[in-house]
Amino acid sequence: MKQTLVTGNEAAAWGARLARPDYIPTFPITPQTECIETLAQWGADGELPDTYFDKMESEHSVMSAAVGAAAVGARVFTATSSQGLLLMHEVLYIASGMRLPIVMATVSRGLSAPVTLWSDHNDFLDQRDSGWLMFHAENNQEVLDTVIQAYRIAEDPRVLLPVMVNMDGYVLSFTDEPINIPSPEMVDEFLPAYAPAHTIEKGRPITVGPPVLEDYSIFRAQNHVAARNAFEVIEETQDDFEKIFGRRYHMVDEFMLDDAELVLVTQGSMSTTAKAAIMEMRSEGIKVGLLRLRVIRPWPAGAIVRALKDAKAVAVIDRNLAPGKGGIMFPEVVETLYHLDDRPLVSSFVVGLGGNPQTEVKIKEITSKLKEDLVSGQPRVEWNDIEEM
Amino acid sequence: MKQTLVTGNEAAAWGARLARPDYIPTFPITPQTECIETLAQWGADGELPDTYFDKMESEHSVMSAAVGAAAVGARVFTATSSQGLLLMHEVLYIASGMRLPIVMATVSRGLSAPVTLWSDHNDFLDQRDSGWLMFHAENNQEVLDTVIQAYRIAEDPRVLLPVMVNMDGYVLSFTDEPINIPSPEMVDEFLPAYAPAHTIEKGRPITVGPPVLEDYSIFRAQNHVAARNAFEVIEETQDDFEKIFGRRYHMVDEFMLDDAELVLVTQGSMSTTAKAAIMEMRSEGIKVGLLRLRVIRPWPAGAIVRALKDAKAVAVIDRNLAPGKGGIMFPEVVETLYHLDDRPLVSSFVVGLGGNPQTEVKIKEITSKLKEDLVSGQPRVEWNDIEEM
Amino acid sequence: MREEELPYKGIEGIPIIKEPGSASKVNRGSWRLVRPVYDREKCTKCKICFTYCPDAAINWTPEGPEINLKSCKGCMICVEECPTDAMTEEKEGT
Amino acid sequence: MREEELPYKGIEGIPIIKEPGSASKVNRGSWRLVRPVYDREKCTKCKICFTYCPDAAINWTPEGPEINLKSCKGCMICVEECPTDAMTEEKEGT
Amino acid sequence: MQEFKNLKDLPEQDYFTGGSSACAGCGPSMELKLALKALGPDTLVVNASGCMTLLPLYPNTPLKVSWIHNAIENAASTAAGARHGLDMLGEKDMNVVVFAGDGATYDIGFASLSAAATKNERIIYICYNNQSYGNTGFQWSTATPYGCETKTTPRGKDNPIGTTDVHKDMMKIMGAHRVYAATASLAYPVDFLNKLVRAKERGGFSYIEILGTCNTGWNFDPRLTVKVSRLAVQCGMWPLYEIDKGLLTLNKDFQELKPIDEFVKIQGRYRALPQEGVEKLQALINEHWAQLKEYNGQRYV
Amino acid sequence: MQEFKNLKDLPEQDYFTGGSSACAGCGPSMELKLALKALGPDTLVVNASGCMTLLPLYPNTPLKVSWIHNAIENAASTAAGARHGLDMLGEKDMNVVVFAGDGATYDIGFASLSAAATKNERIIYICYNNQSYGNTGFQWSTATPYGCETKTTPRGKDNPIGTTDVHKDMMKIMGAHRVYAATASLAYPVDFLNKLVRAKERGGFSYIEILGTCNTGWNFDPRLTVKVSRLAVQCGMWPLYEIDKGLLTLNKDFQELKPIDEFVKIQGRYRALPQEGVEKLQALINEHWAQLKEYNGQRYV
Amino acid sequence: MFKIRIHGRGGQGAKKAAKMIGMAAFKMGKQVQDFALYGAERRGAPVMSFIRINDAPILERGHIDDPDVVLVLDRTLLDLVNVADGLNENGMLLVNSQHEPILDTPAVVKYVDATSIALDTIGKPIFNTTMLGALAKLTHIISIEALNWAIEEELSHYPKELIEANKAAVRKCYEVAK
Amino acid sequence: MFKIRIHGRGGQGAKKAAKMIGMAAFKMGKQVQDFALYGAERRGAPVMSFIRINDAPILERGHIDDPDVVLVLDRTLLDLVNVADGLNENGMLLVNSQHEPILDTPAVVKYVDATSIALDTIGKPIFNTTMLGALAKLTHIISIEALNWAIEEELSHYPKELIEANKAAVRKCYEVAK
Ligand SMILES: Cc1ncc(C[n+]2csc(CCOP(=O)(O)OP(=O)(O)O)c2C)c(N)n1
Ligand SMILES: Cc1ncc(C[n+]2csc(CCOP(=O)(O)OP(=O)(O)O)c2C)c(N)n1
Ligand code: SF4
Ligand code: SF4
Ligand code: SF4
Ligand code: SF4
Ligand code: SF4
Ligand code: SF4
Ligand SMILES: [Mg+2]
Ligand SMILES: [Mg+2]
Repeated sequence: MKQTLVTGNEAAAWGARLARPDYIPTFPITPQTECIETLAQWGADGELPDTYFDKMESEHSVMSAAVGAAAVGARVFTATSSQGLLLMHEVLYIASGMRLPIVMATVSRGLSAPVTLWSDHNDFLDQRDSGWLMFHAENNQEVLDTVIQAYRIAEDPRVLLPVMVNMDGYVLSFTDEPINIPSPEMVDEFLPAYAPAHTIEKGRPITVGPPVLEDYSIFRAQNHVAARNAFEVIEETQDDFEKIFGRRYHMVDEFMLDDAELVLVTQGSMSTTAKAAIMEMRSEGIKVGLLRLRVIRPWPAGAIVRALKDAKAVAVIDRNLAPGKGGIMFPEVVETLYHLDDRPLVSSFVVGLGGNPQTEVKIKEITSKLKEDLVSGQPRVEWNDIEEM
Repeated sequence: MKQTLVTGNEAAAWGARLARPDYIPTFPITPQTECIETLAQWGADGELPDTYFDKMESEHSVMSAAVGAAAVGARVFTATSSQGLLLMHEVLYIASGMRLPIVMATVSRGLSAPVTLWSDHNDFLDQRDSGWLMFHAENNQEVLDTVIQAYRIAEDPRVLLPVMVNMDGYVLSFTDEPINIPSPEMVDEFLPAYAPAHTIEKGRPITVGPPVLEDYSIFRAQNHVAARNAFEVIEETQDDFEKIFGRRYHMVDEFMLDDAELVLVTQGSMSTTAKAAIMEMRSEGIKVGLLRLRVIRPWPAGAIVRALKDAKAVAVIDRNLAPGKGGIMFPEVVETLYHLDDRPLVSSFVVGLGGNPQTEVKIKEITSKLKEDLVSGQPRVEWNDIEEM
Repeated sequence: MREEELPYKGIEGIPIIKEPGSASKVNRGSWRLVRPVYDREKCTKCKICFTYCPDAAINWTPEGPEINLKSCKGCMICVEECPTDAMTEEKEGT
Repeated sequence: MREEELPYKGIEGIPIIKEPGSASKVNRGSWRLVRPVYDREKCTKCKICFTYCPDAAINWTPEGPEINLKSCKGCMICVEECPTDAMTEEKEGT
Repeated sequence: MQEFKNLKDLPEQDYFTGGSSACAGCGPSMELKLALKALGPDTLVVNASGCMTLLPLYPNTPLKVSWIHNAIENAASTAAGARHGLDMLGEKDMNVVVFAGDGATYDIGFASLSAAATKNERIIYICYNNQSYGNTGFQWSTATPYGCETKTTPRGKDNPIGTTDVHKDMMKIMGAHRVYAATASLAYPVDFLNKLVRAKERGGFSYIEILGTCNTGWNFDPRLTVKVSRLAVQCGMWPLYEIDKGLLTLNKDFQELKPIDEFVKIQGRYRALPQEGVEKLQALINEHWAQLKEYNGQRYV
Repeated sequence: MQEFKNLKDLPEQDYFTGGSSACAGCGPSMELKLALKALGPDTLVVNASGCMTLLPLYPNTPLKVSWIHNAIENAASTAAGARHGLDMLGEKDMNVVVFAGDGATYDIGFASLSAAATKNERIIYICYNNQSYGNTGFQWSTATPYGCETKTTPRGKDNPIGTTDVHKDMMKIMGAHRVYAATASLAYPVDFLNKLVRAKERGGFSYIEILGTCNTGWNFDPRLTVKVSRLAVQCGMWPLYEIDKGLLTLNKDFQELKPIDEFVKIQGRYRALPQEGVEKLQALINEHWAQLKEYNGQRYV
Repeated sequence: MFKIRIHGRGGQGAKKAAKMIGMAAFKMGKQVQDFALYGAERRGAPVMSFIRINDAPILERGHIDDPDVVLVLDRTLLDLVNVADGLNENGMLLVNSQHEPILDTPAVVKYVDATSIALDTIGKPIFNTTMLGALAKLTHIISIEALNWAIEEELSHYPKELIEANKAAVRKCYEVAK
Repeated sequence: MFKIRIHGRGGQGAKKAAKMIGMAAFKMGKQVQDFALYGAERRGAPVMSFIRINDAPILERGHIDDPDVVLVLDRTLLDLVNVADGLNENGMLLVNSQHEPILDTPAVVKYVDATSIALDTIGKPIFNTTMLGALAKLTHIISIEALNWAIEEELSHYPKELIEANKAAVRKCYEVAK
């Protein structure tokens, strides 16, 4: 295991390299491009002997080619971001509907119009109906680890679904952090060679992607059941992962929740800052904790209920927006708590759109607003970054 | 006012014709195609003298051309469905981000893979983060009326957002129903000529769609505020509409809710069948009512709370699925009720994927299951169409 | 079915078709309003009908063409193209 | 800001730019490490520098070129292309 | 692989069965059947959404080769991915063949096609051109010829012609991509199959466009499918030629073309086309034919 | 509108100011500035995402004409919509001009471009070709020439050449669309502006491709932008020609081309290209040049 | 509510027939709904269309499983499709046929040779409209006048002679049906 | 936690410098984080990069508003950018300059002529690495050995001579800094 300073983009590239994919179709887009550039350089240097690195003419074609390759039985990796993710949107549903275990790193960036290059989570969360499994990493180590885990989970016969591994643009994608880069041998031990459920080969003709009539809802239900099977597979994967690498991840990441009255629900890299703020607030005697949503699909309702059931007030911090509605994760978290007898008050905080930085100060602000809400008994919807407009 | 037997597709075409758009870019897709064919025939017959009917090479280009035309100040109509809607997905965000009051009829059809031609609501609901206003019609009259209303709402200076008007494929799109086709004069009275907020013309150069840095979140917030302004505008629009046409629509459609203990929450054409079933069940003494979600964006939380606050149990009937999560509207409805002191039990029913018909029998089944839940105090998640698999 | 009861069907739950040519079992003869009738006497075994049948409803045998009426949709291309009138048209039903 | 307090800004809330050429106010001279210096004596008013300045930092006047140092990024194209050495290079700052 | 000499020489084995839900007398179905004779069992067909997508209908398929349907706009990139996947998995001998309609090819999928051709991916791309969006019920595509009526270019009081645009010259455009490009017709199956053989031998990307004679959309009696196809060639509406590295070969020459009227009058889609329309159509054909004759054997593009 | 005779004859008015965030010495910026001289104030520029998208940066813009940026893949269809919108609103005299990079044009937006050209929409499409995805930091596009290094075609132990593909022959492909197609260079501004004048006069769709000399991506001193551009023409790497209805006119002929080495050696993107690579590049250029010479004044496509 | 199901084959105009019934009933002041099953309307393929007719607004949607009347446009379908499905003893099955069809159904079975009438009257086998004459006569759910109006509306793009011929065929069929 | 902010211009390698500091500190067993602001790194445009160095894992993210040390790679920036922003009296400002910069800041101001050293030693104005010698000397947050290692790693794709020249320049700068 090698400790190195790498960016989130490089961490994703390392994850891919160690998984030895057969095929990597690519298209550049900020802030993801560095990931595929890293792979391209490795390819030119002969470091990816088992992989065909392909340059496509659009992200739509990237995902189309990924589907083509995965359908014949190849292990596939790709990466994209923002407009690119939206451009391939249609094909994402096809990849999952065909149950192809493609792994894709996504690097979150706000959506046009207007154009921004900075990060929020709208692009990633826009895919939450697509049938893909969705992981959101907090730091570069988790990016690499999750890419490797993603193949195990995706290719498990109980699952057979594509997986997205998200990292925040800039804050992770362009930030160097020291991480462990596992040895190829250890990864080979953890991640077996891909044994596809079906392949296209000589002598065994099959048809992939036919239209269906009455059976449509059955296939959709199977996509759903497969995604729910992932709960079990994700847990098992952690066991093996921990055995080999000594690290472990969870469906949700719980931080100082034990006696927490106030809980912040976060996603992605801002969780790190929030943890720092929480440690400080704890030292001031504030009983605050954090729940980070690591797995978005399948939706870990059980884990969330367990983590939040004793909280008095919860702040769902959404770095995203559904205009005309509000923060996207808010309804899902709230719904999950709905039938609790003693449910917490839940306030909604919309923050960090288009890269607005989430500092410790802002996290503390949110916490004290949540405390106010607890006192007043009135939940709020707060645009926490906007002070005047 | 002319009473005629028309399909949902023709009703949408009539709505468009009466709104006199400047530009209609099109691409065929089942079950929408009949709508644009109707417009094409009218064009060839000289019935659309003020309109340029355009044939594009993809839905992505349809929406791109719509943005181009709307950005210069033209009134634009188009229609699509399913894969076409997903293919233009990226550009939908751009249309709303640019605040262009385009009106689009969508004809719901299930998504690939596997391919189906039949209807469910996944395609339409997939757009719920896109910044568009979203209406879902129950019948052909409502389709026509809503298209006309959509222009009023979209073009209001308080709103300036694009609007989607959805109808269910087949069940509406291909079904003839008798509807009132308003006279052009009446529509002209209701719908003033379009006065765009900005145009592109000689002598007043402007830049549309520039990148932004810090101000990104402000523009996003404005998209949200504009969508919320639509509450007021929609209500006002109904007043005028009723004055001229004698009909009125609401944010949500309430049916036999007054003393209802059990409430079914539905969308689209199945609501009609559900109403029939409810009338029968009422005659058997069952206190059941229905809430139809007509406006999806902006999300009419207030109206929903008002309608459901006295219910004892609610069944959210989702004709859609987010695999790994469940019915899509369920969390939104539940969240809306969360802070009620005396909140109803809410069960989730996933039905009608890929066109599975929703008969009165099935609606009654759902109701009796809901009743069971009320008794047991245990909410359920039920795949109501699937009996064995 | 309650969600928790939905079974997982493994590969059977994936929308692929594993049996090549299974559609040959489908009775498309039901679409036919007219049927081709073969007259071995007149046939020169030129293979024209075999080549042009769009539904592969004509098999080639050492004895010449063999019409599979389950697949034949009655397009009458074989009748139209047969140079020797060895294929002729007949109405289905009455 | 609480959601209910968010104001509606009308057309100001739409991402368009209504002032043409407003970027001319931006000081891109700050990017410059070297600057062009003009010598009227040597100038033949051939318009080459004017044509080729990628940032329109050279205005044309009846007296010849006029460099706008606010827009000039110091690319030195004008210096390179001037046929008479009427444009020369000088280091910015020290 | 040897080229075929005549009809009797064509492989007897079919990798296509009956039982599909395509229309009776469907040209494109026949074309796929024929193509698979030349391509053989070790073939993966990549289909773009269109009429042919309904050949397999779960749980049945008329295909005895492998098949992937992804979407309408991405057959070429799906095929490229499949090609590289197969190559990496050691299945280099499998043919990867696109079978896509004109709408998928000329219009919505053209960026994907052009990129695969530019990169010279080892794919045979067959466009069955029924001159319309057939599956959605016969709407205009950029392959629709002048003067015919479609659902989105109907005749009407203000437009007696129907389609007033001239169709895209796809062969020239693909020829400009430096690949092997050829036209074919179901009425000339030996020529068609030999072009497939050539494409396969040649390696790299090839583009073969076959007139997808469609009795339903064009509105004629299905029995005439072969006749209409042959007439298209004989009238010069669908000349048979190939372009390789820019060089043109006219595969089927005629001293004199049949008048387009013969082709037009037997199809409903041209019904009520006024005389001036027929003349313009004839002029367009003459011009194209003259160019092909002039450049036969020479650099064409 | 009259054609221009020489540099002094060019309009003095600019519709482009300084203050953008483009690199110092940026070729495409200069090209837009020049184009607007010919096009004048009543112009709508439709931009595809790329380097030029950052010219306006809210709340400032260097443009004195109207501008729409939609996305990367849809400039042509956005322009088509804008064109029809303007026409319907009575603004028929506005020019609608696309200004898009090579990635947007050759690759991701090519279906949209091809359709607009096929339909002969009244648009002038200018592709500024910097031979890469510039804005994302110089990755390969199908316009990237053989032998140069990009971030996705880097040199390395297994690949000393960098870009091994030959770029797409876009001019030939657009010529096959029956539109007016021309190349241009910033080093020949009179030629460039006259082509715009011709395009405008001609009506319908025109395609003008200008070498988007990019000191940042190509890695040379920005002062050399004009020199490098001129050298590209003189070496035959970027010949100036036009195709109208298939007819070729070579606008700038040379008795002898300068060796490509002169072009190669002053740019970092060719650094470390082995001699064999330079030779192959020279051969490719020679072949293309010979074809242009041969067909000058004749039907080319 | 009165429910009609039509069985035909792709290309025989089952959809058009449903629309005309709907229009005629609508003209008579009824609430109506009509639609066809899409998806497999290839020429020759068995297809269905549906009409609901009511005094009050129609709240039912979708397929009709319990029709009052079934119209069969092509008698060869009788061997392929269970056309009588869902019909009870109050129902009626009306078949386009030259001779009496023998069917296992509690419903009344009627037949009319609409093809011959159409060929005689219109000169083309336009039996989908023709048959509606028999429907009018045997059910009274639509009147012949309303039917004529529906034909005029629906065929308004066609030559006057064709419209008149259709009307004549419908009348003829009305007369012979029993 | 020790925080460093670097001011430079697009093309001067502020990002690379940050990475090298990070690597050196990392080599010394520290937790580190480094990143550059993207978006406007056109040649000549003012840019920034950032390094955090700590013993414990670093939980802070984003811009550094309260640096301990600010490095200025190009003294012409002093007139354009408030490079001293957020520096307090414990902080240090280190400028690449031939003469002492006069700045309104409570922090200690140091300067070193890294450009000349680089030109002398490497033959090219590679002052971004060169300057790190001064940083090592004046802060001790990174050692010269760790720095050498970082240079070797980061420049491993370049010729050996270049690496050695860089190391020499760093050492020279280390020696002259005070
Ligand atoms: C993105 C998208 N848009 C539209 C459709 C609808 N659609 C399905 S098939 C088809 C027609 C395709 O035409 P063509 O490629 O010529 O094939 P044909 O149907 O003629 O066989 C269309 C438009 C679709 N499936 N996907
Ligand atoms: C759908 C989508 N994919 C990727 C991008 C990222 N992107 C922005 S600009 C650009 C490069 C465009 O290259 P080109 O058209 O040649 O213009 P240049 O940047 O060279 O000026 C890319 C890939 C995007 N904006 N949208
Ligand atoms: S076409 Fe006629 S002659 Fe030829 S093989 Fe067939 S039946 Fe025999
Ligand atoms: S009628 Fe048509 S389908 Fe039947 S055998 Fe002949 S050619 Fe084949
Ligand atoms: S290029 Fe030189 S000579 Fe010509 S106008 Fe400019 S400064 Fe004068
Ligand atoms: S140096 Fe460059 S930007 Fe400055 S005036 Fe000269 S050409 Fe223009
Ligand atoms: S519509 Fe035409 S192409 Fe499509 S299946 Fe029918 S005959 Fe074949
Ligand atoms: S990278 Fe090249 S094209 Fe882009 S702004 Fe800089 S010089 Fe211009
Ligand atoms: Mg077609
Ligand atoms: Mg470019």
